Amino acid sequence: MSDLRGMFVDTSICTGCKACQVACKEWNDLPMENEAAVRDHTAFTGNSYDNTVHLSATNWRHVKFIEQIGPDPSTADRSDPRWLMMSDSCKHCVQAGCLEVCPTGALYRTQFGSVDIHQDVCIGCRYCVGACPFGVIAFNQRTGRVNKCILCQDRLEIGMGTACAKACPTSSLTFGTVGELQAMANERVKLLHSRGQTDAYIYGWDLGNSGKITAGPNKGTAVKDVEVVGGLNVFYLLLDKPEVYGLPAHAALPQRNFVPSAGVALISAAVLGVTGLAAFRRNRMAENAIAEGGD
Amino acid sequence: MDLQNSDAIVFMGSNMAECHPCGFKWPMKAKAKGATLIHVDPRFTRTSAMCDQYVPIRSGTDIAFLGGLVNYILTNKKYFNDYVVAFTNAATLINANFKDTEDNDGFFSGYNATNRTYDHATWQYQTTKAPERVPEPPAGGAPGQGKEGGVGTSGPPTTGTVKGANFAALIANRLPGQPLQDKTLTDPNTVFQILKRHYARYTPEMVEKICGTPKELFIKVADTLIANSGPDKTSAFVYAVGWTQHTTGVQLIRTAGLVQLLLGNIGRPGGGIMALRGHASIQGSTDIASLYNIHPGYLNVPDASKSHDTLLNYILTETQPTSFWSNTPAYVISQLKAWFGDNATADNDYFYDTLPKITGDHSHLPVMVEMSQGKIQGMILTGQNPATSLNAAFQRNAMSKLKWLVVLDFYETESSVFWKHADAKPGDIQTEVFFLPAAHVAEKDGSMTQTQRTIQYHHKASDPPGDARSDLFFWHDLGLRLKKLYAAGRPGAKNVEGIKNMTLDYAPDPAEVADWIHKDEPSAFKIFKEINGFDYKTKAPLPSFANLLADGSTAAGAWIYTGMLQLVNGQLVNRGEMLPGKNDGWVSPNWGWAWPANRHQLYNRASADPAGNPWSAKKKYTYWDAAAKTWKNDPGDGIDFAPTKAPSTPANPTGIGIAFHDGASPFLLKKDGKGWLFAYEGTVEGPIPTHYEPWESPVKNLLYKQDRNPLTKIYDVPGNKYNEFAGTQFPTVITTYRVTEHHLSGTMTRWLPWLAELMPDLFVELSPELAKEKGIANGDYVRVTSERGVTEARALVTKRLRPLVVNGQTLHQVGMPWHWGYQGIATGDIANNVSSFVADPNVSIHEGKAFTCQIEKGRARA
Amino acid sequence: MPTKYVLPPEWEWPITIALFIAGIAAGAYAAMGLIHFAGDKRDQAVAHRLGFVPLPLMLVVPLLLIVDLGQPGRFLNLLVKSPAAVERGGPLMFNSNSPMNWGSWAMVIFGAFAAIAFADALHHSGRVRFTWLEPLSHNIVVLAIGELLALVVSGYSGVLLNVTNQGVWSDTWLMGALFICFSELSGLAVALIVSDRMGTVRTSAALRTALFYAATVSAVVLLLFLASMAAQQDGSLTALIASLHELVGPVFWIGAVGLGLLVPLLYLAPRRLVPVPNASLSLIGILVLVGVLAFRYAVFFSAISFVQS
Amino acid sequence: MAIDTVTSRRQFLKLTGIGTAGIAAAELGGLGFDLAFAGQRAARRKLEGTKQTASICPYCAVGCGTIVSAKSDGGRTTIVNIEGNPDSPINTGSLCPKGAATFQLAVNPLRTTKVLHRKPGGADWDAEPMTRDQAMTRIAQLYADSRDATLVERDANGKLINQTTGIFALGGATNDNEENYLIAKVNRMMGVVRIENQARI
Repeated sequence: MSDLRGMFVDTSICTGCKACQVACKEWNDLPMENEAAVRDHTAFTGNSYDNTVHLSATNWRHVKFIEQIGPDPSTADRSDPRWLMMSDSCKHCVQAGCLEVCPTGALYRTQFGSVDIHQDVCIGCRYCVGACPFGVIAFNQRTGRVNKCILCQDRLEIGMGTACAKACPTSSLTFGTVGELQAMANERVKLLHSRGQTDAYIYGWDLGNSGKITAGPNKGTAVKDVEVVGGLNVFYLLLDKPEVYGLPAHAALPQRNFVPSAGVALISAAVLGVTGLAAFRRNRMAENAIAEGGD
Repeated sequence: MDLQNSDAIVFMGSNMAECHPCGFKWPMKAKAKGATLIHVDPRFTRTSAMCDQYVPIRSGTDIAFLGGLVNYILTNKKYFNDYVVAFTNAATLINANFKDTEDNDGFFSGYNATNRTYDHATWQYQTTKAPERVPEPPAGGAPGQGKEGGVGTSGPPTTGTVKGANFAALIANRLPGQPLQDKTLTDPNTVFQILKRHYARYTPEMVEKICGTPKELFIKVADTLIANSGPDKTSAFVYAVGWTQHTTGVQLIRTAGLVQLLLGNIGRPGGGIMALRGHASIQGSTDIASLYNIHPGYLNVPDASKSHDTLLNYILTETQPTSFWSNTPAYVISQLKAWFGDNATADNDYFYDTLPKITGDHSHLPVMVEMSQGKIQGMILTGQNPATSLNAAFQRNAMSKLKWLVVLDFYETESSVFWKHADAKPGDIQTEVFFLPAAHVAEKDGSMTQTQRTIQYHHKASDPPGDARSDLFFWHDLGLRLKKLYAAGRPGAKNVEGIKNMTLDYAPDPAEVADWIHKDEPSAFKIFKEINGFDYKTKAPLPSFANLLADGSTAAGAWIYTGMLQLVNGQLVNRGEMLPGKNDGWVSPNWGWAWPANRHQLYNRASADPAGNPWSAKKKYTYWDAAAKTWKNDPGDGIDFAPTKAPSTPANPTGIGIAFHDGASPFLLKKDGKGWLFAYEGTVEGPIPTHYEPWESPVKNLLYKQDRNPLTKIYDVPGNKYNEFAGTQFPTVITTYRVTEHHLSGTMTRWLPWLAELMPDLFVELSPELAKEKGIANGDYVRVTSERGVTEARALVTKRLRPLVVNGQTLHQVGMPWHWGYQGIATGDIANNVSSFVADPNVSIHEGKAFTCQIEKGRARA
Repeated sequence: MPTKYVLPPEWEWPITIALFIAGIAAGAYAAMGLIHFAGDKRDQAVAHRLGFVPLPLMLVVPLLLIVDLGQPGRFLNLLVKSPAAVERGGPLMFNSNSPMNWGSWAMVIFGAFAAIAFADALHHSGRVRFTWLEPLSHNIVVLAIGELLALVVSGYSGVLLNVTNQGVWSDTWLMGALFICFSELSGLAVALIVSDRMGTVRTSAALRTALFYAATVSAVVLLLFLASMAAQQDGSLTALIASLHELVGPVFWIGAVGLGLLVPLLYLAPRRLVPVPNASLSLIGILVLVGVLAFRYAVFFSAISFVQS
Repeated sequence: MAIDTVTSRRQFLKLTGIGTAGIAAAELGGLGFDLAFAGQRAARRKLEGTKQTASICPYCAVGCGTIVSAKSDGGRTTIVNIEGNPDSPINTGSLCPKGAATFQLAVNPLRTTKVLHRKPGGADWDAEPMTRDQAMTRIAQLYADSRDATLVERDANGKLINQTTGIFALGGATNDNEENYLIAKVNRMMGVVRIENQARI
């Protein structure tokens, strides 16, 4: 565990400044998603302060904005206003769907436990795109290969941390060893609970915390730590249900379907074989019947 | 950084999380330690999202809110009595003829309606009799006269002669009497009692009526502040241009000053009023002023309307005999020496006469008005973009009257191509325009001063590309060329002595340019040294402003910066350097250098009680070490007080400068050494902050007959028509602001792909309630209009904005960031099309934060 | 509230066609095998003629897939480990967790069996003589292995869709079965056409029954598929229906269900259930092929991605 | 003066405060764990052979420290990376989105690097190039002419004012102190009092 590197994303102190998004683009030299749209004034979404919409081959980080000014968006009630923000990226799952299905070995597990891509191996089959439960890895039309956050593999290799975590002004993103980060996260959750902010829980690992949402449309709903696909090396402290942040409540490996699916396939094949044989058999018997009748 | 020590922080007039994200890490550290964060703002912003309390308020009513706090503190007797009595002028008696706005329909005594000014006579302290005056020689007498003279002679900084006289004795001859005080605070003429009467009507109910802030929320703020102030607790206020950009800006900030003085939160760790400034070196450009009215070091520019006709009179006018400003002569003369060099002597008044004098308000707005009238021939823009600034169309039109314009910048700013604007007719614009590409901060040496007055020296990492050069190179080059022109002699040229004598020799040492392509880059370090100051003979840098003399033997460009360059056992040490490993503690006194004298916390003597002991162990900072007979500060901050002046030192009626104060007077820059709850001078529209409505407001003043600041600077010129006050045509309050993703007018961000895509388009934030009223859907194009013009923006409908109930009627507020223009990748309409020229009477700052507009669905242009 | 926040892999036409063709190839091979196993001397002719079908198709398939990758040089990375992929051992590339690897290998090997069948067909067509081939090409074991590979080729892509996190695709276990069924349908359809053209009435009769049975099985599997979708608590069926929009809807119901299943069920039933105008077996075969193509299309273009916006 | 040159990985680490270990450091520089794994695979080598210089973020007034990495090639230097300086007690390595984009402010194809001139009445910049020296000669001439034409020696009351009324110098808040000092000094030497910057706006 002490070998694993990851990040702890404490959404309770994320100011949504997007420094992480830019720092990521700066270090990884990523272009803008769609310059034409910006120049033609079609890029403005009106979705709070989010204009990059989701992760992509050129946005390896994406900050989400969820406005919860009052319990019900459709009424004037503005009690307990919240503006939830969360910086999203590849979670570097302990069991990574993309990695599992990659047919070329382009996706691989690094010495830091993260998932990196050999750009010179990827054939652009896009299977990993369909396999990722979080919609992280994406096809890059420019290169015909897939891209995603690689946990700044090249920085880690020269002993640095991730560019995004370094840039984060409030340490909402913290880079470190997963073990230390879990301890830190657990401490943080306990502190928030002790101050009455019982919404706080961990998404990615089950550290045994549970509480109740204190504001917004889901006020009163119980929440508890969830371990996702064997654990996430990049994990989150959330203040509302995962779905609110666009995270699946029950993410799973695509492989869960492999054996059953293949099994059912075999059975159906067998049935088809049998019916085929039966068909011939039936016809031949019919023929014979006719033949006998003919005598 | 000190904010991490606060127990409660009120953000008001600031959106710190969005506009100063990295500074915001310190309040977040305080929050992690359990501090309460409060955001008082018209909009629920990313800052509000991080705060424990969000408190809505109507733009421009902050004085009512803060005055409400003052009243709440006074009526509930929650002020920090020992601090208030000892360190503020609460106990001081004011002239009995003083009349307050309460008894005068919103005016103080001394108002002159014809020229809209105040006579401050009735605002003065009651004092003991001033020391005996000695007869003074007529001005213009021979040097040395007036040396004899009864009263106390003063120390070196004030001794010296200029053409006409030795001024030391003359300064001594201007000592006033000691202010009279009533420490019981009961005398009706005490500042304390006046304050009580003045704010008596600023009740929570009144606050709710005026500000639209629910009473409970207001009281919660007050109680939080009170609970987190006192001997072992401190609270801080944080503001930015949300406070300055009002016709009442200065008074607004003063009101916060009153609250903090009453709660004893000034000069103490975790206390204070934090000003967050907007530009990388805007602090530096105020200290080393590129402003019309101050010379570097906050020395007033010679003014034709004051007694500044000779250097002697300038010195006698500007020198305050009873404050730290008693040292003014040394600062003035050292500056003149730095500017004019060898030939500058007492006999020629150090070329004082060659310096231009101001003849009125030459600040941005009035100069633009002059420009619109064709009175300005040429303009040089150093990284500023007026073409998208207030009442943008007015400023662009004014620029079209220029004969010539020089723009120094990175990208083709709107101003550099103002003649390309959609509404412009280039053929009719006879302006010759030069665009000179500028150098990036990483492409030059130099120092910048950040918002906590810390000077940091940065180094060149690369040559600028192509023809790009530093602005330093430009101004140096221009200066040399001009000197050459005038040295050659220009027929009919007047007042050329100054030009000929002003020093401009900053040619670099070979080592400084060895690595670089450009060998003619002037030496920023040599200028840095000149600003710091040096012994004129030995040319050795001076360690402190205390070493500056008034006899021409020292030179210093800006006294407040003296000490940033030092000789430490023969070695030149640039204290501005940012060297690894200097991150030591939250004060980090060795990281960069904070003026003055590396004092990070101003007035920090106030962090100890009158006897010099810490107010509490928890808030221990600067304290008196009786054994060592000296003041100490363990974190290593500089002592902002006379280092060995004992707390028990009595006031000296014949002492010059701070010697005039007793040992319990932390406020060195004040004439009585006290924190001013009542400012008998310095603020033109009154000694105590009073609520006036913004110049453009949909509602009348609920407190006084006088609706608006009577001294407001108004510009009644074509193209700057004001919206009707409390009218119906423009019923919506509008405020302008920044977002994290962009900077200022966007010239440094809208050209950057990474930032352009984050915030691609101009938007206006409005509440669903207003949107419904106007039939506006999220994302629609809307028109925002005022008498000045129209701005087109996308609607961002959000509950983060809310309608307020002001004096019983529902009132809507909208907000618009002002980052956009017609150049760059991310372009958009200009928010300032709708703002106006109207300004604060003290500092001529506009009112971009609170005015009125009309908003409707649809596009502005076909 | 959506429960999946995924990006679509954007698999479109080339892959649809490729898998359609691969399906036919595998199906035809299966039909050929069926005749070898179940038929007698008099059915052989059709089997031999069918032998021509798989190989050419199996040559087209990789071409289409490679074209779709947009970087032809790299497809080899599927089989031969790229030197850059240092983390994996061995000279060959095989990730047992990836249906795509199973598929790619199956196709390559199946190609060899298709080649044998082709040669055998040539032999029996009398154009070329490979006397030595008989024992191999008619060897039960060889045919059985061939059948198995044909099975993988026709089914792996279905399993692959199951092994994702896409809406619909990953909400069921029946994609593999469906794919096998439809490729079997296409194979039998081809066989029926061939047989019909050759006028081997006797074989045709057997084949039409086989096709009818296959259609029945397929119909059952499709119903199970819809049922399994409905079983998902997150409303996958609704999602599926929702996804059957614009083109996809009609194509699925009319094409896949109508042509692919109803036509054979109506026309080929031993006893006509409802009266329908007469049609030649070849025509029915063609209609079924179109139906299968429609099925492939519907499946690929119904991939739903819930990306919260 | 560069604070360090990266010839080896370790040097850069030293420079970016790698010394300290654990989460604390991770919070600061985003760094700070043992280097056992470093360099197992050839890194993308962005910083190799670069020179590190401590600089300051040019945006807001917080004054965050940055580290500029520049490559030198035949006398020409190019900036390859700018990120936060973990040594700065002000920002401890962090930056906001603008600060994180400082690199793109400098290295950007849209940046104007040529002197541009527009003739009176011109619809666009002149087609023919102008050297900086040509521009400066002309500017100095225009400045001096406007100065002499609008210098007022004495006001209406006969008071000596020596004021140039026809020239306006605007800007400075994004400049170095030294630059502001020259703006003040040069202009006042020429009698100009209309000197303003963003502090008023």
